[in-house]
Amino acid sequence: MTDFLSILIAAAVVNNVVLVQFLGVSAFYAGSNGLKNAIEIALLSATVLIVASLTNLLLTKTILAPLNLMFLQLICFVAVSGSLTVLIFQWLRQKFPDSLHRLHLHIILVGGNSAVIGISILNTRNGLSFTENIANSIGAAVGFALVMIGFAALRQRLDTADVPQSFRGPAIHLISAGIVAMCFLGLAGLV
Amino acid sequence: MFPLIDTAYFQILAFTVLGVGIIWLILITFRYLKTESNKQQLSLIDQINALLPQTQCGHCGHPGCLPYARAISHGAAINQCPPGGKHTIQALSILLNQANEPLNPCHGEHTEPLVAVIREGECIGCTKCIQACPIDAILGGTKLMHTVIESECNGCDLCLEPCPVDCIDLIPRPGKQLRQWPLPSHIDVDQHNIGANP
Amino acid sequence: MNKVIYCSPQLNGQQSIGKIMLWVMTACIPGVAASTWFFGWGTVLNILVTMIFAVALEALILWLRNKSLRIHLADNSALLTAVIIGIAIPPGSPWWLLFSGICFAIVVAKHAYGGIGQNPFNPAMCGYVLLLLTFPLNMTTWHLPVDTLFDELQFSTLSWTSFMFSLQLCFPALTSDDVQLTEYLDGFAMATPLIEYELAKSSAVLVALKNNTSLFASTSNTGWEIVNFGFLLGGLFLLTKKIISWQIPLSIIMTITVLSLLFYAPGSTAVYGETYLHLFGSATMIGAFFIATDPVSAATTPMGRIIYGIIIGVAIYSIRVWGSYPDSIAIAVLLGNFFAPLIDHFCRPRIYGHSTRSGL
Amino acid sequence: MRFLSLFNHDSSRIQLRKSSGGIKPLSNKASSLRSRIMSTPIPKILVLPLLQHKGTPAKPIAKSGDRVLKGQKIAEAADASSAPVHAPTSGRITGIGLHALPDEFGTLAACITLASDGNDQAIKTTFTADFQNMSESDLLERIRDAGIVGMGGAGFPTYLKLQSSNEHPVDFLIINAVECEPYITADEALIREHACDVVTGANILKRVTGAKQCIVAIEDSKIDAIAELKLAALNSAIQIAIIPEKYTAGSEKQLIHSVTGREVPAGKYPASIGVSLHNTGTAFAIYKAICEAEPCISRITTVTGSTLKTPKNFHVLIGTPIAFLFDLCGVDQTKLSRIVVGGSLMGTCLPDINAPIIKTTNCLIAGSAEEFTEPQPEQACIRCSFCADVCPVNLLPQQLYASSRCQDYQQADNFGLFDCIECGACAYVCPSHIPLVQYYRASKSEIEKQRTNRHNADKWQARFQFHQYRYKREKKQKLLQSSSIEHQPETEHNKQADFSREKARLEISEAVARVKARRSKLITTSSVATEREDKP
Repeated sequence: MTDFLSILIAAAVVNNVVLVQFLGVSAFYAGSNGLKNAIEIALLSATVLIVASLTNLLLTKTILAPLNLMFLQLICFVAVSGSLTVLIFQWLRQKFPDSLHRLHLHIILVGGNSAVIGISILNTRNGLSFTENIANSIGAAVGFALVMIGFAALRQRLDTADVPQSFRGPAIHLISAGIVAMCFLGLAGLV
Repeated sequence: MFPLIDTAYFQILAFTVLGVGIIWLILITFRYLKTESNKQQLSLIDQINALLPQTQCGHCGHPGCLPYARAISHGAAINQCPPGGKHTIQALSILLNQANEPLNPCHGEHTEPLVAVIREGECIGCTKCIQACPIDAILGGTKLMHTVIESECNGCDLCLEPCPVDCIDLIPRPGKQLRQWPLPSHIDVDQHNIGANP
Repeated sequence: MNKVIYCSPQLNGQQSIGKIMLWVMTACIPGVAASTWFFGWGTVLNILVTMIFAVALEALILWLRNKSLRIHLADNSALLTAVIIGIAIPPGSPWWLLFSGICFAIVVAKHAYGGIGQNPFNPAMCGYVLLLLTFPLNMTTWHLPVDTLFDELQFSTLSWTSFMFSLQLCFPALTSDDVQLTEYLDGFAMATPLIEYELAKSSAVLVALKNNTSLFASTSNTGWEIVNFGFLLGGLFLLTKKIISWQIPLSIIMTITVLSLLFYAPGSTAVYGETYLHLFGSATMIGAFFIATDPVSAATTPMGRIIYGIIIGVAIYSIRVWGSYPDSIAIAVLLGNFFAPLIDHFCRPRIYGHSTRSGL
Repeated sequence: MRFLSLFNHDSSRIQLRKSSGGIKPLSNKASSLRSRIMSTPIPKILVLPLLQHKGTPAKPIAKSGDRVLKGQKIAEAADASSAPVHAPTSGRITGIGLHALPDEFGTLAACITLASDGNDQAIKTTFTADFQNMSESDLLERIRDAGIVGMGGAGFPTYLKLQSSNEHPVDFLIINAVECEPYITADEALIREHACDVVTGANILKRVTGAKQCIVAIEDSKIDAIAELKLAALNSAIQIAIIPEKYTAGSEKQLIHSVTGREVPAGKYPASIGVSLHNTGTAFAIYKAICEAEPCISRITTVTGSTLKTPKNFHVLIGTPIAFLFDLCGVDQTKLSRIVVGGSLMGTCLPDINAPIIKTTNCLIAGSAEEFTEPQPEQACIRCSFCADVCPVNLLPQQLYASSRCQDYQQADNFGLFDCIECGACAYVCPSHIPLVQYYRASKSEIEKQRTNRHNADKWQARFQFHQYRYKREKKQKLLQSSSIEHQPETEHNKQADFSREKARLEISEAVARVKARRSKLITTSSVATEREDKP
């Protein structure tokens, strides 16, 4: 059990999807402009990330690997994660009909999140057992959501700062993300 | 002696705390989505319309505020509403995530709230302004003297043009404009004019 | 009658940022004195050099942003950043290391966000982490405490020659080429204020360390306890003067003690280290009282500060015990600063007359 | 304090709670307490503003030129939230005109100016003095008629407060003698010299509100006043709560929490939680109105400051110009740099020295340059949260400052901007010298303006929708009418309709011609007038 937890923490904090492996930075930046919708996008992309990487894992283990069609890997992953995103959105739209109408904007952010495909590919490459891969993807999802919500709150605070004109907007946000990435790099080797 | 972490008590305690924590997180997200969903969500057009000042004056080139809101939702420029002025444009730019440009002058200037006044002596009672007023703020019958209800009028100058005898003019809204404290004029610290010269 | 109308509080408590920063710097004196006593003039020299660089850079940027120098330099926040970086960087490190650290700290980590008060990250620690990642070797070369090293060189710690010795270390151009000073350094990479017993990870050294670290023994590398006591003294002084709030240092120290009690088994060869070693063997006291409580980058709500302290405490402990990087305070504080706005958003105190706290 | 422990029997039953925040500035109250309360000679001109409190201004009933006696009503209360104004001395009303009020903007408001004739002849009243057997409604009516308003600086009409406390049962009646703000000693001097009158006033209030418990709250640093109060309250059922000395211990919400443990819910009045809180000055005014049949025509005001030779408390007539009081105390004009109305932390600068004393002015400070130093330049906020520690209402002033600085008023409202009581404690302790209260006042007025705009917008939208509905309904009726007319033959009615339309058009053109003729005559006369103006 403890190695499941350690892999999860490693994926969430030590080699964090966004700040250390630099996957899904576009969804991370676009989604974090307000704390409220940052939380919404974080929840949605976390669920999509977990579900998509697990299905991709099943896909490779059962179909692609035995029939050594590994070269088809990328196309299948993109197809699977795209359709999954749409499926999850439809399901959510039925369950919470009027609250998520605004989220048709988010569908691109969550669907096109490169972390989804990145994690799926890493899962096949790093030779971990099936349960360890599950821990890895759950950890990556939790890490992505945590860092995104934290960064959204940080951005809210940066908007009230008297930043010099040339640094306003994305410049100062990416500098802060850089400093946080430097700090997450310091956590290397924790597990 | 072995480190506390290996003792059974600690591990049971740690896992219960972890389990409770995760369940609590899931409950919160569902409660959040539930409250979020039964909160009455206005359609995009209604949200834009709620931000407009509802003077129905037509300065923005559309016959009223709702048509202008519909046009904005289809991509019209958000800085065409003089009565709304800076605040409306800022609110719209936040809602629609667009740039916050200043009011474009060809639609008119943002002025202090105005109110229409009829010079009763010259009014001939032709009821043209009553039909033109979008919010029925003018009283009067045919061939009888008309007058504007000052509390209801929103100063939208639609009644000025149809009046054959031009006896309506727009004056700044009376009533005591209480002096208020302005924000300290210097946000940058270098000018030293502390406090506000009256 | 009155020329200018002033808004309502006509009186002012005559407190000012400059005074606060001066009090914090005076509180650093006991710690710095202890480290000069043990490690020679290195730290003091570091602080002086970084101060000069810091003030020069601050003046340059303020001039570039055409803000008045008289007001902003008077709040001597750049001096405080310089002091903290000077203490953190190993004594006897070359001047260009100091310059790049303070340059990143003042220019990017502070003024890119708009000057004092608006930087979400502690500038000193940003500079330190940058140096740690780019110059790992220089940041971990410390020379032995004074008596063992300087016995061979036959001069006492506080003498003028040891000052010249540190000066030459800092500015290599000054040394006459026949004396190679650096070889005195390489061989003695020992425990450092911010490197815990990282390099002495093997249990043998740990045991050796264990039996000769009597509380006030001044032999070998026990100097760090006295330095830490110095900073603890300074920190308590700041608490009594109400310049820093009690929540952050208390929660950091409590988390570290709880974690170290949890994991440490006396006598076993696991490398967790006992609470005393964690609290006084490394730079926890500087971190808890001087670095984490920097008001600008820390959380501001009282409840938020406790959670901020817990996050930093957990990060310090986990980097020390399992992490590969020797340093822990700088990275932990930056992690805490990253989550500070999020904590502040959710830990608002209950306002008088309101039933619940306003959340999202 | 040992001397007090002897009498400490009855305050033990009140269990004081610790109140959060608050600062301990230098009180410098000693200078104005050296001498007793002095009643001022009658000034030549008295200026009585019609609006001296929160609410609507009064309607004048006396015309300029009338002779009025002392205590005669010269302005009637316009509605429930207004208070009548009485003539403080006998004399002749010289006019009703615009005059500067004692606030920071010197706003001009309608005031009655009274030239006193010096013989101070009082009006005869047929009013009996003992309040024991008077019914509550008579007492209430008498208080309303005397025009009594809250004397603590807030200036809320007392009649309105007492009326709203009739709907809810009142458990605690608190008389606020805490007076925690530096420089102000009006209430302390009042209790020192008129303790029994204040106690009888409190008893009257107790009868009017029907409160179960009546508590007089006073600061522990006012030792003589406490001793005096204990002697006066020995035989009556009034308890004395001794509050530890701290600024904002005397603010309404803070005092209610520390004495009764209840919190006034945000946006509501204390009456809703069964507490009625009144200032000692109000209790004294109620005593005078009921027992001495003298309406609210004078009050106790502290006149202090380092530039005055003899600072003291005055029993001053309402409407006395401030310059008159300063001359009484011997002001040294050269050193005078700032005049402050109200205490030094919540008080406001005064632009115009001959503004009058009104019912809510409790203190005047003639400050020198050393006393009120020039504020240092404002620096950036370093989020040190000294201000959050001292905020009595437990707000986060640094977050309020950040959101009101970048004019994000929605966020400021979220952080509870409208719970701020503008006590100035945060601006006092701020190491960056940020004028925080000015930021909050500016944001509050801005939010207020946006709220009225929103209210108007909703109102106009509703009217517009009804206009469209009415327009459709009329068109439908016309259709019904015209369809019912179709199957009738061409009746007289239709011809009649065409003829009347013709007649209407004719009349319109005549009227237009008539108006143009008059307009052209008007223009010629006005152009003559404008020429005359251009010449000089």
